[in-house]
Amino acid sequence: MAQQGSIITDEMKKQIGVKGVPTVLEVEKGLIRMMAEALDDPNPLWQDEEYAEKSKYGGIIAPPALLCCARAGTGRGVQMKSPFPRALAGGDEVEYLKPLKAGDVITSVSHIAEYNEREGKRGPMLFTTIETTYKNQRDEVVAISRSTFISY
Amino acid sequence: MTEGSAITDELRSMIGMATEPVIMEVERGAIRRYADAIGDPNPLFSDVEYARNSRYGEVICPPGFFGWPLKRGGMMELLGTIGGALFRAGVPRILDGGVDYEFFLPIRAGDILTSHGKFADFREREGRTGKMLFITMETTYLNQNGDLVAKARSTLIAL
Amino acid sequence: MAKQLYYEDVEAGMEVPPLVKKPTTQQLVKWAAASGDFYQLHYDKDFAQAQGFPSVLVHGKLKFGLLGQMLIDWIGEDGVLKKLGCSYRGTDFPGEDLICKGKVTNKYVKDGEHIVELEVWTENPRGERTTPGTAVVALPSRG
Amino acid sequence: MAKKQLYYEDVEVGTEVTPLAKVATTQMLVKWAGGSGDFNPLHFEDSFAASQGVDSPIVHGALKRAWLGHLMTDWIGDGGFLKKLACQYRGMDYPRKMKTITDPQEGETWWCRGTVTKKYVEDDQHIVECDIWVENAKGEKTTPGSATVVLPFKKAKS
Repeated sequence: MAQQGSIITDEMKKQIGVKGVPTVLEVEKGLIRMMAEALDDPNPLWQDEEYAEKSKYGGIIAPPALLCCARAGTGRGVQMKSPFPRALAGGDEVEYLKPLKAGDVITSVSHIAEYNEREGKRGPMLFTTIETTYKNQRDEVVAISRSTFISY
Repeated sequence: MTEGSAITDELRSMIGMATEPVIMEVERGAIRRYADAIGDPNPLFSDVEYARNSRYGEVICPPGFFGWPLKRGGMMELLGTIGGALFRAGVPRILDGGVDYEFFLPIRAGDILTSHGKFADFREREGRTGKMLFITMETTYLNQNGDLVAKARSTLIAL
Repeated sequence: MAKQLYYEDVEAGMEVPPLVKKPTTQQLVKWAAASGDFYQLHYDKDFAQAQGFPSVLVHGKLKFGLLGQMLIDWIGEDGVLKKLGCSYRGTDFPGEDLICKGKVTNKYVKDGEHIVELEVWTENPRGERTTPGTAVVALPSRG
Repeated sequence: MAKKQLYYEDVEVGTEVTPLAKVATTQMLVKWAGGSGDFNPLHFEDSFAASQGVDSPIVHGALKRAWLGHLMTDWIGDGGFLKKLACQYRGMDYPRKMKTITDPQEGETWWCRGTVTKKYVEDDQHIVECDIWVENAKGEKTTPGSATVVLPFKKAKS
């Protein structure tokens, strides 16, 4: 839909689907604890080893928020271009396919999935959607996230 | 003990009071975050490949980092117990006065440390703004082999 | 942990027990540390004011995380969170109540899984939905 | 990072430890909170800092101590060993505010410095002692301290 005056340039379109640099994250217990503390979430599955060992997971797992953040490499290395100076996080959507366990090593790769433009109250806005795939050390996809950034 | 001394009998009875042992796991990610926070790009702290080929064979901790405790507790908890006594002694505000570390062995990622802390000493001094109490705390760190890796003597100033 | 929720316990229109939070500036700093998002808008008041905000803002992804906490508390350990998505529509400030809410919109069995769909959102003290979204969970069945 | 090894023979009493420049920003303080686990709001919340009688959030003493650790480990190289590090928190320092997402505003730069005070051999170890400190832009030593290191010895190699 690149009509006359579209803010989505050919150069920007070329970036669709281009994979960013893979990011490796060791899912350590300390990081899980820090995240649980940041959420103020006392769920024993995040922190209590004895409890978690007896659960169906057989050990500590991570809260869902651990995927889909800068720490997990979401959006890393993607060439996001916009003609506008201001940017905001628009939203996130994550599909969870496997539990994320302490000790897992996650490799994430991001790419631009799509652009959308819209006329907002304060002028034109660009929506950029970045998709990130997270795989564990067994090459299983544990999650896929779609994050939208708004620039205006 | 002179009249009005900041070292009350209650405080005096706390000399030697020790923490429960605190277990600390030394994880690579925590070392990396710590080094990043100092702005120290030394590859011994962050580059696993580089560290493997160094004489340490594994990523090591920057001085003063001992990993993260598995459970809350330790010196912060011990300080909590002394808070009331300091208040009653008329010196409720606590400032960090400094620390003195001795290092005996490198701490590697994967180590499990146990720390033991205690109140070693209270000293009193008259400062510009009134009574000052110097609290010395001693902490020792042992690794999973039972070897002493480090000792810390920290000073808190209560006023 | 709370008791286990089953597919049969749930009907469309049912509400998820709300999770009431009041993030502090300290919690935002902890979130920055955990998530690796060190954008100054979330802890440097002068920076936030230069950007036209009255004070520092709660991270959008922290609100995402809190919606996740609400759902996981609700579905129990035998439930599975399959999908969570939300939009960051409004701003939330530390020191204010942030209420996570949810409502069941649909339930069905697909490929042997007992699926429940929900509408989820966070609400500020003015009753505004600042983070609307949707979620999909799978629950165990008594059947 | 290319690393050059420092040897015991390279050092004399009075030798300067290679200085290290540091800039504390509000962002570095938040990273430090996460790295160290010290989430005292004194270091990031204006109103809390004001209630504690300091004008605005202050740099963690422990961060300045860690800077001194960085100073020493850079100087002694991979072959050296830091045996002792001590410092006192004497003066308060205030971080630079941020101008953009990545750039701090203009302002203060801190220097970590040191000089060798003693060298000797003890139990076959080649030991060097130093006075070390963090200095603010006014030249005040807000965090004075000392360090003891073991350095490798060139002759031992041949």
